[in-house]
Amino acid sequence: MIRKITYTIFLSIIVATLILFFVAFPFGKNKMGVGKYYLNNDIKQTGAANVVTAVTLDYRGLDTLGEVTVLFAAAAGVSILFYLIDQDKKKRERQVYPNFIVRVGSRIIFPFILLFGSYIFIHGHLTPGGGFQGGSIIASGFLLLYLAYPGERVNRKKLAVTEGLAGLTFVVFGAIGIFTGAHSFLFNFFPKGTLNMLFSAGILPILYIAIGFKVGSEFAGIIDDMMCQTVCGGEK
Amino acid sequence: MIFYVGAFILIAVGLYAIIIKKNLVKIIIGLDLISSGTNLLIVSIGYVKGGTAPIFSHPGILPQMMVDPVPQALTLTAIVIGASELALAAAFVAILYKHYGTLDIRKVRGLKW
Amino acid sequence: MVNLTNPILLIAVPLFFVFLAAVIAPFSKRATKYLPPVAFLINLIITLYLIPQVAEKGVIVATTAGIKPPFAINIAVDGLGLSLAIIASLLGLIASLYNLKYITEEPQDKFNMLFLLLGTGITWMVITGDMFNLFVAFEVTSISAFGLVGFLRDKDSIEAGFKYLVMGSIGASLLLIGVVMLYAATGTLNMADIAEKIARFSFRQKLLPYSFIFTGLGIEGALFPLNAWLPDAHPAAPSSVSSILSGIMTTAAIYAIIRATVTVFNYSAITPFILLIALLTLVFGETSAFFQKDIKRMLAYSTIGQTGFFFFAFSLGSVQGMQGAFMQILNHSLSKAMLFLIAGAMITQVHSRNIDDFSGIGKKMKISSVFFAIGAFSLMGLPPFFGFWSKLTIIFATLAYTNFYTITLVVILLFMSVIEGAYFFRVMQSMFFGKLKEGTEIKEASPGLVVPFVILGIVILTLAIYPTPIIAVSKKIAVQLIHRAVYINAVLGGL
Amino acid sequence: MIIVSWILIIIMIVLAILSVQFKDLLAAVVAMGAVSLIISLLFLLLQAPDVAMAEASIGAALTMIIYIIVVRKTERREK
Amino acid sequence: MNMSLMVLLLTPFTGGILSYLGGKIHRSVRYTFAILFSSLTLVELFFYYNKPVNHFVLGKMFGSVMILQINPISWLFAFIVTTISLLAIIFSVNDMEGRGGLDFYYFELMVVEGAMLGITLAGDLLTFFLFWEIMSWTSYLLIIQGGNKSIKAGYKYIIMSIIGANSMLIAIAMIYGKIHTLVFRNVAMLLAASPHGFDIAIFVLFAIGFFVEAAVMPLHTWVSDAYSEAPSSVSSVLSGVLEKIGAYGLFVLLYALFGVSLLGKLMPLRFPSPTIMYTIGWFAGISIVVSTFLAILQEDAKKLLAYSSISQIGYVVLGISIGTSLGVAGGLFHALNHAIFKSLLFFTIGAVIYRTGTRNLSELGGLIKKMPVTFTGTLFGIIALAGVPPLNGFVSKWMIYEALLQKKEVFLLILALIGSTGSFLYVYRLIHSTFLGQLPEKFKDVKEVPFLMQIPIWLLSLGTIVFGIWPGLAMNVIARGEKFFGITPIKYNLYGFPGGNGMGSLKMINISSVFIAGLIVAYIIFALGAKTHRISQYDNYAAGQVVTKDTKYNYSYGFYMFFGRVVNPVFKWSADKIYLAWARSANVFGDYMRRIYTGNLETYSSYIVVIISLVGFLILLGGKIW
Repeated sequence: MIRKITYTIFLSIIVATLILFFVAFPFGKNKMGVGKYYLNNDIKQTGAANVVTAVTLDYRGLDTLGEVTVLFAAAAGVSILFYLIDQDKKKRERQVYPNFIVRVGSRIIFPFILLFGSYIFIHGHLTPGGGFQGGSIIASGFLLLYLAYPGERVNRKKLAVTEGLAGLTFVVFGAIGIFTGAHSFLFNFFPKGTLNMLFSAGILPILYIAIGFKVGSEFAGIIDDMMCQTVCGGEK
Repeated sequence: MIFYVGAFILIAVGLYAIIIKKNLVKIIIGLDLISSGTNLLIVSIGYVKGGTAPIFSHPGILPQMMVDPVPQALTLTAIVIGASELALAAAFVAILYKHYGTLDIRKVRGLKW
Repeated sequence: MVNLTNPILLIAVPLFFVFLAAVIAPFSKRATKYLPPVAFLINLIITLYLIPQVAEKGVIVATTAGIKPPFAINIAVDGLGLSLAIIASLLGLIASLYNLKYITEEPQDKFNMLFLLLGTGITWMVITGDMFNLFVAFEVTSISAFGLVGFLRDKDSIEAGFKYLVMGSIGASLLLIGVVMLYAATGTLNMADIAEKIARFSFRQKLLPYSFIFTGLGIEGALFPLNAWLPDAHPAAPSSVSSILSGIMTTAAIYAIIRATVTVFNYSAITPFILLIALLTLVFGETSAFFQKDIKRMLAYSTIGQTGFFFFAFSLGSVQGMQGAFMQILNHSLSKAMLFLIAGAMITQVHSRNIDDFSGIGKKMKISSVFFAIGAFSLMGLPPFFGFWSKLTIIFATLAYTNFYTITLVVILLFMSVIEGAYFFRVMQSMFFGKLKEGTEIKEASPGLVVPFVILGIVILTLAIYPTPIIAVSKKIAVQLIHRAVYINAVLGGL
Repeated sequence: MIIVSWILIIIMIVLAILSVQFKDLLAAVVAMGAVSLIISLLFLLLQAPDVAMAEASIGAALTMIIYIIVVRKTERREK
Repeated sequence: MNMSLMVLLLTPFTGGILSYLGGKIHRSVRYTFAILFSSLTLVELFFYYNKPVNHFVLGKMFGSVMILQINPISWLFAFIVTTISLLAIIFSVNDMEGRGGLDFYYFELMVVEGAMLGITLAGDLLTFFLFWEIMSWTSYLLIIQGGNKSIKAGYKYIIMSIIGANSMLIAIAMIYGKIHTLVFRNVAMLLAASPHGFDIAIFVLFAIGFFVEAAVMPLHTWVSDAYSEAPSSVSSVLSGVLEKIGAYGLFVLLYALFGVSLLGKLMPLRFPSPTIMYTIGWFAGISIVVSTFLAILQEDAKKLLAYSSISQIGYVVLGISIGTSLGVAGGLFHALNHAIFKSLLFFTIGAVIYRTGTRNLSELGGLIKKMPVTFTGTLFGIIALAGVPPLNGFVSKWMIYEALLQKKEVFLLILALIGSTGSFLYVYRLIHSTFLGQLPEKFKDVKEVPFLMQIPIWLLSLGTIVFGIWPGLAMNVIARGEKFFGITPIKYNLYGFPGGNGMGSLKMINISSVFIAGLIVAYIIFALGAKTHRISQYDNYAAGQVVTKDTKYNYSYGFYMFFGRVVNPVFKWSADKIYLAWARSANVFGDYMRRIYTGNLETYSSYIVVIISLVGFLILLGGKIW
């Protein structure tokens, strides 16, 4: 009991100091430094309507590359941990067969979910949304399939290949930036096109599509590992 | 100002959960609370009173009226990093349960000194 | 093609190989085994290419997205960063060669990918010039380290992995909060830009973001109260992984702290507080290493001790202190990585990690025990080896102004190095002069394991025989680091 | 805008404390999902649609799934 | 010409490496190389007989230049180092025959020789410390060659010598902190100019390091185990040379760094010589007396010799600390003599052990008939050790007594006299129980040692005679050395000392001629006297009672039991017990420290929160603190 009280006191001190720090930077005040630069010449430099996409992919593209590798590492880590974990077949889960409506309904809805997800990451640079959001929607589409058909498994070979190819496109497009024009990684060498048109903002849509596939396949991979009640090793 | 306070309290509750709670799942929930709190903090730093979303959906929108896009870009990355960290933590908990047969952190003390 | 040596390639090339491994993995698991060595070799070549440029220009700046630094992420490679990148790729190359024979457990393709990611993450952390990018690189390194620590999936490594994960992710969140507070205060994320803009804040206002960043990185950098996960995590990982973890990963986190303290915050006034933490790390690390029965756990504790040692040297604040810290970093990462590889080779023969089972193997495993002795002597700081010069510089730096405190500090330092000598000696004594247990046929480890650490041994010996150029280089690096203006102008110069 | 945000934040804090205190792990997980949902709403208030979508789809959907799978593989009740 | 100092220094190291590689080819190649190279160093040394070279730059490290130099005193100690190691290598050729790992053994022996040479040639503190550390490590490796009990002894030695080396390191760092260069001359200037407390601190720190090596009383505990457990050729190198390096260090400290005039300034209280020198004198005096008493009570031959070398080195330190030119010359000359007769004794006892396999005095006896050469060697050794006129021990002890008398330090003189009379006792004990008395059954077929082991014994006995009768040979080196270091050189001639200014004259030639004449007269009386016929030893002991061959009639166990009963109560507390107690408490402290890693996650994560809240608390109070 004393532990709880002491730690609540410590935590309240931390919260108090944090608030004290942020008093100097009030909530609504315009604290933009670098942000103003991005807002003013986003259209000129990247041609993307959605400034957030421009910042995530173009100005701070390396962060997103790092972020994608983090997700890749997490997927690899999870598949390591779940490798041969449920090898003992005798402990098979009692198979829960969802009723008829879920099985039929999921077969109908799944393509629409894929369509909606791909819409989001294709239009990443125009409307809010992008690779991450579209990819996770696709992953939840796969999830629906797991609920409907608990026995079947996603073909992990194809998932791994899409994952790898998407990552490769991202890195290759970035590396091309080094050899052309301004000798810097992720340089936007494609034509910018006109604002709010689908083929605008240079390589951003291509990168976001790659990220969309990658995030989608990775989260699907993670869920597949997690959900696998039956044999997990072997053919992966 | 309430956004900041809310974010800090979320972080504090997350830390509290990790330190006090004995159950492994509660510890992961604590982790998740800390990363959600941080995400809320990051975005609320970028808010400008009366600003609009930073998207040039139609020509009439002026850059001066927009909210700061940079924190939103950072939060995008932070959310996905938090989610992947969490997935790995969940995998560890599942395996720990398989080895130790319990979710109580006090029993998971094979290594010391 | 001048842009072939663009420092960005240090990140792009290994990532290319990682994703290539992901594509190849479903088809042939064996092929992924050979990708990490190739990637680390290319990295090593690139870093060696960069040396003349850094030597003459001081700091190389490479931009991303073709936009000048403060408005885009940039890579800033200075002397210290480049040498840590060289060490990281060298150790990565040697450990991945070691892996070819050493890793037999099943999901090898995933292991190779994560191993390569670990190496990339460390190189990334060491050369990036942007605070948020440092957080992302820190995250890449930690996540792949969590996965690798739990790779063996037995009772100990899972528990160690989980504790490491919880501590690591709390650290990452604290680092993120710190970076965001810096963003709220200064509006930018570029290190040099923050350094300029944060100068106008008072010491007290700068303290909170600094303490968040310091604690966040300190957890990974094995500082005193925050390093409780390390003695469990490093032994539980496979030996090649723990050689990278101990060798260069904690050093990369300490590098980030040094970068934050010196370049970003310009905090010379904070050093007495850091001095205390570094001293406690040294004391706790060395004394607890003295009582270990498990050889890898002993090496892990000695990593804590050594990290405390060179962090102490840095926190002296003087140029000579930083020079001593750099030389100690160099010495520690090379010899500690070699010691872990040798311990791994010995464990494969002796099938146990208990030091008493190692008695008498000096006669059977001649090469590995001789190189173990070399590594241990160099770590302890015996005269002919490089460790002696680094320890000497650090002691000279501490006693730059002799008063009562510095003498007690030096006495503690020396007493700790005596303890370190004692426990390494105990192992070597039982190894060389102990009686061999009957019935255990031990023969030298297979060449696949022996060749890598022999290469490391040769590097250490060349350092021992001819240390003067390295000492001169470390002096230049220390001067360049302490005078932070060089870094800031180089990055923002092109404004 | 102010009143809505006050209410949402207070609900969020209450839900967070509840999710830590619940004995039944599934209830705690659901409370955690609700917290992420409210955070995604708050992002909307803060004029950040991208992040709201990301938080909703990743934070609320996928993290919840992972939690539920973990609770299903381990125990339901705490202690 | 100045390149050859480097060549001189490198020959032992190259010799070591070559003998190690040679050993891989064939056994004999190994020690031929070793002997060849160590004799080469000896020959090279003679090039520098009286040509002091004082500036050969080795390299530039940390801004201070590393210099090799040679002055007469360092030439003297280099001479001791090379001769004794050469003889030790020759001796160990068949002494170490049985043991394995011999390549490494010869390598270490050569490296130790090289390191000690490096110390004597060092011109600045950095090279001095570098070779000092190498020496202590390689001698540790040499000690533990002697089997598993020697590992514990070696462990104790290395811990104590590290502590000594570290205290020296602190002193060097403090000096470097002040003037950023470590060459002896500038250091001496610094010490002359720096405040009082700084000098004392530097002096004490250096003294700790040298006392450990020179085995002066409080820090001597490692000596008895290390010398007795190590193989005999190693213990002769250790006692013959390692201790002298400690004494050389003390000499350098007192006369090169501080200089007599400066020491006078330090604490010119009412004592005759400066207080620091006086205290060292007393340390030396105590270690002479106590270790002589301990030596008397020993049962094990090598332990006896080990304690006797502690007391003899006490004489050397006493001589150096007197401060007058005669005293310093006496101390240095005694260092040379002690090196000669102590390694002679270790070689002869080593020969006895080589043949009989035991070093327990009570089991030995009557070897005079079986090993005549070793007997004569031991005879010369013990006569020199006890300080009997014709041999070299007498001259140096005489000089030390004379100097003490001149300085009118009566109590130190009394301690020295007790020490030398005590050495009579244990020296007689040594020769009596090994060579005289009844030959036990199991040593019936003991033969003399092979010729190669006899060479060192012959050479060293010759050395005792030569330096005994013609002390002038060593004196001119020592006198030039004293002039080099600014002490007024003593007046000497080939056979001893001319009289003058209150000092008796000493002409060794007439004393030894008188001694020899006496011998001849005694022999004549013995030969011409009544017809003597050989009586077997059994008759005169058993007085006609029928005694079988294997009854043992001369018991040498507890030879000085009566003396022991008097002295033993004093030795209840010994420095060793104190050190062990400290070691144990360090263990407990360390064991307590590691309890912090408790292994449960909450405490780990709570540390994080505690740190952040601590900082937060500081900030909240911030207004007041800053």
